[in-house]
Amino acid sequence: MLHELTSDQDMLRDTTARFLSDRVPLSKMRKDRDHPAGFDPAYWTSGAELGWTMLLVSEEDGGGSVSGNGAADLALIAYEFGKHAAPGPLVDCNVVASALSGQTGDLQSAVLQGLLSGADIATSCLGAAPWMQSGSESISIRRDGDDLVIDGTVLPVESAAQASYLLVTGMSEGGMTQVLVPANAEGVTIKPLKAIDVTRRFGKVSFAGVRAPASALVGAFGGADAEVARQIQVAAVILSAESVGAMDAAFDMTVDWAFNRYTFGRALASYQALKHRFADMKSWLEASHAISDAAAEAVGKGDGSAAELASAAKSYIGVQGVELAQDCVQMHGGIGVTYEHDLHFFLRRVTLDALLYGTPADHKRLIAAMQINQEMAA
Amino acid sequence: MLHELTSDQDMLRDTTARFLSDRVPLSKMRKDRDHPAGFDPAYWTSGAELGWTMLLVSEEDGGGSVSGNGAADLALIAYEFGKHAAPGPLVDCNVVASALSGQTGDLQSAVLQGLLSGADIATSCLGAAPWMQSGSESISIRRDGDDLVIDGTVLPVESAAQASYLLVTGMSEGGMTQVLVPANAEGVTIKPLKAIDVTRRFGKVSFAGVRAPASALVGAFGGADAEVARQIQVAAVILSAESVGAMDAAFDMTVDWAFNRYTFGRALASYQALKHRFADMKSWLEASHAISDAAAEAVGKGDGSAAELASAAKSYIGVQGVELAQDCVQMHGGIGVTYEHDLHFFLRRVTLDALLYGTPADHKRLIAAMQINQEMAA
Amino acid sequence: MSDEIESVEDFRTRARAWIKANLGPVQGWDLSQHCEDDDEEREAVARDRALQRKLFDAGFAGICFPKEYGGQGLTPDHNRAFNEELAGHEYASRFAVPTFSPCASTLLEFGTAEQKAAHLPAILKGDEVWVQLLSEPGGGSDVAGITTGAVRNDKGDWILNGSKVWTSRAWWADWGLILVRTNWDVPKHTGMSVFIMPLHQPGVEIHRIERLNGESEACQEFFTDVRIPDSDRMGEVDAGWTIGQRWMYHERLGHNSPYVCHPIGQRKAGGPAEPSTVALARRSGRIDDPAARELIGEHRALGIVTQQLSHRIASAAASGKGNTDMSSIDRVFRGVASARRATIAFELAGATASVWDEDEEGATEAVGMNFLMRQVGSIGGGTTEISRNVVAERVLGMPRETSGDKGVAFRDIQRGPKRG
Amino acid sequence: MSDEIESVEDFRTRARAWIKANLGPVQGWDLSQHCEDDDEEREAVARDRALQRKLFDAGFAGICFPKEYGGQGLTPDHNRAFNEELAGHEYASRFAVPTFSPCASTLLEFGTAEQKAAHLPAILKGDEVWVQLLSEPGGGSDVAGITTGAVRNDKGDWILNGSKVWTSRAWWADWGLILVRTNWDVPKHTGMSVFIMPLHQPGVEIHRIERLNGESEACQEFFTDVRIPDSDRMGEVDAGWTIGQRWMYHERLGHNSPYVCHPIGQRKAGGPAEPSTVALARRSGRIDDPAARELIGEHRALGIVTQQLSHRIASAAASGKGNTDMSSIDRVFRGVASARRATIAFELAGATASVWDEDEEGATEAVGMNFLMRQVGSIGGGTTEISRNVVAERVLGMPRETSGDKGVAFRDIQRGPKRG
Repeated sequence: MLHELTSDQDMLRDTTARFLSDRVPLSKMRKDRDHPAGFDPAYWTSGAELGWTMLLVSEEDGGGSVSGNGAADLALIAYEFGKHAAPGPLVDCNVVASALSGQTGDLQSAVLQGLLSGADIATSCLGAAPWMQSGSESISIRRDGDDLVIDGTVLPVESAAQASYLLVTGMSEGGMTQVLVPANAEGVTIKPLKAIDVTRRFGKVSFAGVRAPASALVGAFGGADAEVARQIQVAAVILSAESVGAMDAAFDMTVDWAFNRYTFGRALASYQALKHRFADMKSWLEASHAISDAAAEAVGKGDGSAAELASAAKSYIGVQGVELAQDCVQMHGGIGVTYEHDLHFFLRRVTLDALLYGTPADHKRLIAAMQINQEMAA
Repeated sequence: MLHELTSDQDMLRDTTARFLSDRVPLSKMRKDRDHPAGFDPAYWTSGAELGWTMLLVSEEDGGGSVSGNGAADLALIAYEFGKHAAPGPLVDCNVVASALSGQTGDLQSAVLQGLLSGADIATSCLGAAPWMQSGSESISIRRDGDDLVIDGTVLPVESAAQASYLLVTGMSEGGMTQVLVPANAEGVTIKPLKAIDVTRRFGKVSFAGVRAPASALVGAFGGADAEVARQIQVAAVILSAESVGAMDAAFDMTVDWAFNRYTFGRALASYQALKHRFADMKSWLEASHAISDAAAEAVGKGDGSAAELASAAKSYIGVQGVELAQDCVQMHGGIGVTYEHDLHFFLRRVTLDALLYGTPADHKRLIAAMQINQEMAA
Repeated sequence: MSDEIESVEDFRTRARAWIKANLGPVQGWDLSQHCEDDDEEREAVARDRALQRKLFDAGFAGICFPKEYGGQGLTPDHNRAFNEELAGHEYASRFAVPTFSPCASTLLEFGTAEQKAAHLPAILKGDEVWVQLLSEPGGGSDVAGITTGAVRNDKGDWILNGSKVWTSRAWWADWGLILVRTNWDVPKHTGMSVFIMPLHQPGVEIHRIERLNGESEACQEFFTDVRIPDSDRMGEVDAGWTIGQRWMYHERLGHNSPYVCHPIGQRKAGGPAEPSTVALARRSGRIDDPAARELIGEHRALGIVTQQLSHRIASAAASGKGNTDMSSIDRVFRGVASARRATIAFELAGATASVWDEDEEGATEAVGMNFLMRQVGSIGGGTTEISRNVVAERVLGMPRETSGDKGVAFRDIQRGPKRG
Repeated sequence: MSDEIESVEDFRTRARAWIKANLGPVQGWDLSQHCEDDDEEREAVARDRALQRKLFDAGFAGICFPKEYGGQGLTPDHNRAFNEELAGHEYASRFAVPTFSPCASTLLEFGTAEQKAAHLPAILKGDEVWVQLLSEPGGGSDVAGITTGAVRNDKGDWILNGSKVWTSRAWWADWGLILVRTNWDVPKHTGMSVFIMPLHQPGVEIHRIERLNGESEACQEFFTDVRIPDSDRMGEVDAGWTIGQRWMYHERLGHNSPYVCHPIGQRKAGGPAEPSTVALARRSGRIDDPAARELIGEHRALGIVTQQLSHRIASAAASGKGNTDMSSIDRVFRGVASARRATIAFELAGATASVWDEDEEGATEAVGMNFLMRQVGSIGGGTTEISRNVVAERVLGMPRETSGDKGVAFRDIQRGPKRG
C-alpha cells in the first residue's frame, strides 16, 4: 500500500476496513463455509454504497474516483479485502463495470447501474485471453444474421451462481469478442464448483448455442483484444493489491507469533535462522507493495507501462505471495494448518488470486512477448 | 561417492587422488591458465596407465573394470577429477572409448588402442543429441556413393585442438549417425575458444564437406540413436561424479572457513542462519552423492532405469551443485571471488559440467519424455 | 527364550498358508487411514479390532512380544517374514502405529509386571487401541518443555491437569501413554514422569482438530483434575525423560519397528489418490509445452533423488558409517523436496487444482489441497528447522545454539514475553 | 555564506552553457570504470585529472565545498542542477567516489584547518585522488574489528603496521583515509583513530587483487613501520569510530552525495555490455520456447520490481515514513534479485555463456562471467547476511544476536579458534 494517501483515500480505505471487520470477521467466514454465495446480498449493497464498484466508472455514468486515479483508489479497497479475506466479487464486478463505463447501449447502462447500486452482480467469463495460444480458447462467438451465438465452457467464474449478467469473452473471426448475456439466458448452464477457498464461490459456466442480439456487444465484434487486455490489467491490479493485503495479514500474525512463542526458553524471534527468513519475507512484502502500487498507478493513468507493470505485479506477487504465506505456515508449525487458525484464510486467498486472470507463468510470457516486440521494433 | 568400496576400487581411487595432488595441484593450474592444452602429454599418458581410459572398454579390447561395473569404477576417478579440479578430457576420451569398445574396424581398433595407452586423445563432436528438436541439430551427415559427407559446426568440444580423432555425431535420414574422423582431415577446422574454466580447453569444430569412408562409421548409418543415448548416459555419470567431487571440495573448504573465521568475537559456524544454510547444503551434497552413485551403478549394469537415473543425476546436480558452489562463495565473502583463492576452480568446474552433454533443462525434458512414453504405454 | 524356536523359513511357510487362507485382499482403508466420514471410520476400527483378534487366535499376534504376555516370543526376522507375506492382504492397520510402536514397545520395556499383564494381552487381542500423549499446545519443537502437570494427593494418587495435542484418532482410542511434569523446581529434563491412562474417563475432554483440508484425525485432549492411581505410573517419579527418549526412539522406528505388524513392500497412500504429473499436464492441455515438461522432469527427478538419498542414509547407518543424526539430513531433504513437488503438481494442474467440478473424472482437488498442506512434510514429526540444527551441530559439529533453559529450574524458564 | 548567492536557475543556465561549450560527449570509460589494460587506465586517469582541473579553472569544481578551500560555496540544489546538466557529457568519473565522497566529505567535516587547506584545493584541482582504507583481510562484515594498528613513538609520530584490502584502484591513487587501532585495552569501538596518508611512500606495498573474472581493480595494501606524523591524525586519539560512522554514511550516499560531481540520469554500466535476454534467447535459438519466454519475463519482472522497491524505500525515507535501516530491505532484495537475474541470463545463453568464440558478434562472455560473479551483488558493501540482521533487528525489532565482543577489551576478543 502507498505510504502517502490523500485524506479522501484514507477515509475510503478506513471505512471499508471498519465495515469488513464489523460485517465479515473471520469467525463468521469460518462458519459460513457452506453458505451458497459466501455473503448476504445486503453486505454487497452496503459495500457498493461505500464505493466498491464505482471507482473505475466515469462520472457521466454515475461513478468517480476519489483521487483522480480510480485504479489506485480501488487498490486500497482490494488491499483491505485481502487483509480481511473478505467475500464478494470485487474483481469481477469492477472488471465488468470498467468494461461498461462509457458504453452507450440500454442493456449496458442498465447493468452498469445495477453494479453501481450493488443490486446486481455481473461477472466475467474469460473464455479467451491474451496469453492463450490460438485455438486454446474455450469460448467461441460467431455471428448468425443479426445475432451472436456463443458456445463453450469456462471456469472458474467467480460468483457465477449469484450473477444476473455475464460478460462473455470468446474468440471470433479476427479477434476477441465481448458480449453481455443474462445469466438466465437460454443455453446457459451454471454449475457451482468446489474450491480451495472458503470465502469465495466459483462456478463453471457453459454456453450451448446461446444467442444474444448485436446490441449486447461490448466493443466491436472481433475487435475486443485491446479492451480485454485492459480489463486484465484492471484485474491484475485488484488481485495484486488483495494479495498484498493478505500477505500483510499473514506476515503480521506470524511476526507476533515469533515474539510470543517461546521454545527452549527463548522467543522464536531470537533465533537467527528464523530472523533471516523474516527479513527475506519482509523484503518480498515490501517489493510486493511497491510493484502493486506502481501497477495501480500506471493502470489508472493508462500509462504506456501499464501492461508491463500489471503483469510484473501479477507474476511477482503470484509467486512470492504464496511463498510468503507458506513460510508463515512453516513458522507456525502444526497449528498453522488447522481450520481453527486464521492463517489459512490468507494462504487460500493468495493462492487463488495467483491463478485468477492468468497464472504467474502466463503473465511472465506476456511480459516476454512485450519485450520481444519492443526489441524487434527497435 | 559410495560408502562401501572394494579394496580394488579404493586403490584405484586413491592412486588417482595421489597422482592428481602431485601432478596438477591448484597452484600449478592457476599458473597454467594460458597453457594451450591445459596439461602436458606425459600427464595424460601416466593417467591412462592408472586406468583412466580403460574402464568402459571390454577385456577383449584391452580394457576392463576393477569391480565388474566399469561406470561405477570410472565415477571414482571422475570424483577425484572434480575434487582436484583436474585437467584433461576424461569425459570425452571415455565416451569415445566406450563407443569404440567392441567395434571391429581397423580404424576403430587403432583409435581405441591409442586411447587406452593415452598416446591419443579423441573427443566427441555432439552435433545431434536426444534432447534436440528435429531440425535443431548442428551437424548433418549424408551418404555420397560409398563415402559419408559431414557438414556443420559444433561447440563446445573439449580438447578439440589436442585430439587426433573426432567422433562426430550428426543427423542423417532416418536418425543419428556416428563417424570417426581424423582431426586433420580435409575440411575440418578447429578453433580454440575462450571459456569460463581455467583448467580445461574447448574448441569449435567445423566440417565443410568433410568426407569419410563407410568403414569409419561407428554403428549403422542413421541408426545410432540408442548408442548416442547410451554415450550421453556415460557422460552424465562422469560429469555428475566429477561435480560431486568439486562440491565436496568446495563444501569442506567452506566448513573449515566457518570454523576458523571469527566475526564479532564468534566463529561464523556459531551463527544459526549460516548453520541452517550449511545444513541445507549438506542435504544437497548427500543427495548428489546418492543420485550420482545410483546413476553410475545403473549405467554400468545397463539397467532399464539407467537413462532415467543418469538424467536425474545430471539435472539435479547440474542445478544444485552450482547453487552449492555459489553459496560457498557467499559464505566466503569477497575473498571467494578472487583468483588467488581456490574456490573458483570448483565453481567453474560444476558450472561447466552442468552445461556439457545436455543442460539440466535438457535432461528434465528427457525425463519427462520417458515418463510420458511410459504412461502412454501403460 | 527356548532353543527350539521355529526357523524363520518354516515360520514363513506357515504364515503364508494361514494368511492366504484367512485374510482377504488389502482394502483402501488399510492403505490409507483416510475414511469418508466418522461412521466409516468406526466401521474400519471395528474391523481392525476383529482382524487383530483373528491374528491373536491364530497365534500370529505380537510376534516379537514374550509369550507370557500373549505374544509369540519370536525374533525380528520372524516378524519381518510375516510382514513380507502380509503384503497385498488386509491387516489391522490402525494398531500398527502408535499402539504397537511406540506405546506397547515402551510398555514392554518400562511397564511394571502388573501393567504388562493387564495391557499387553489386551492390545494383542485387539481390545485396546493406544495413543501417545506427548505434544502440547505450547510445545512445538521443544518436547521436554511440557507443562501438563500431575501432583500427588494425600491418598497417593496423582491429579492431572493440562492439555495434549496432535493426538491422532484419540476420539475412538482406548488408552494413552502420557508424559507429564511432576517437579517444577528442577531443570526441565529432570522433572517429568510417565503414566498410563484410559482416555474416556471423567475430567478428560477430547476435541477434534480440523485441518485446513477438511480432515480431522488429530485431537486435542483437555485434562481437568483427572485422577491417576500411582499403580499407573511407569518408572520412577521425575525420571520420565529416560523413558521419554526410548519412547521417541520407538516413535521414530514407527512402521519399521520389530514390534509392528505392517506389510512390507506395500505402496503407501494418504488421502485421495493424486493424479500423475503427466495426467495433470494432459488435463490442462500442456503436455507438449516445454515449460510443463521441465516441471514433469523436475518432479520425477526430485522423487528419484529423494529415494536414493534415503537409501544412502539408511545403508550408511546399516554399515556403521553413518549415525542416527544423519537421518536429519534425509528429513530436511524430504521436507523441502515434498513441498517443491507439491508446488510443481499444483503449477501443472493450473486453475483446476484450486477450483474443480467434483463430478468430473480425475478431479484435481487432491493437488490443490496437497499444495495448501505442502508444509506438513516440513512440520510433522519435528520441524525441518530442528533437523537443520541437528545437521549443523551433530553432523557438521558446529557450535550449539545457546538455550535459555539450561540448568534453570523449570518454573523459572521464560515461556513467554516478559510482562510490564 | 553570503546572502547574494546565485539562484539555482541562473546557475543552471550558466553551467549548461559552459558544459556545452567545453565538455565533449560522454566516453565509455566515464560510464564504466572498466579499462582494457593498465595503459588505457593510466590514460583515463590523466584525462580525469585534466577534466577536474578544467572544472576548477572554470569555477565549477566542488560546488558544495566552501570557497576558502577552492569550492563554490553553493547548495546541494546547485550541485544537483549541475549534475543534471552534465548528463551526456564527459566528466571526471574517477574523482566522484571515493575521492569526493566519502574522503573529501569526511575531511571537510573532521579535518583540521591545516589538513583541509592542504588537501581540499588539491582534490578540487585534480591533483589528488583519494581512496578509503577501511576493510581488512580478517575483517569481513565486522568493520570495527580492525587490527591494523598504529603506535606512537617517542617523537610523537605514529608507526603503522598491518594491511587493508578491497581498495579500488589504489595502485594509481595518491592519498588515503585510514581507520586504525590505537588502543587494544578498551572495547573495540573505543580504541580506533583516523589518519590521512600518502599511498606511495616507504613501507607501503600495494598488491593488486585479481578477481576470478580477470579484472583487478581492487588492491591490498601492506604497511610495514609506516611513519605518520601526528599532524596527519584526524580527530581525537581513540575517537575514530565517531568519524568512522559519518565516513560510512558518506560512503553509503556515494554518487548521491551533494559533494559529488556525477551526471544524473545517466545509464550506468559496468564491465563489457551484456546482451539483452531476448538477444540471448535468440542466439541460442530459443526465442519461441515457452520455457525461455518465462525466463525472459521473470528477468524483466524482477528488474521492474527491484526498481519499484528502491523507489518505494527512497520515497518512504524522503517522506519521513521510513528510516535508514529500511535501506537494508532494498539491499537484501537487490542482492538476491541480481543473482537470480544473472542466473536467468546464463540459462538463456546456454553453453555459449561458458565457452565462446571471442571473434563472434555479441559474444556471451559477459553472461558467463556475470554468472560466476553473481554473488558479488550480495557481498560487496556489506553482505546480505548483515542486512538481514539489520532488517530483523532494527526494522522488525527482533532480539539482537549475542555478540562475543561486547564490553570486552579488544585484545581479549576471540579472533580465531582456541588453540590447544
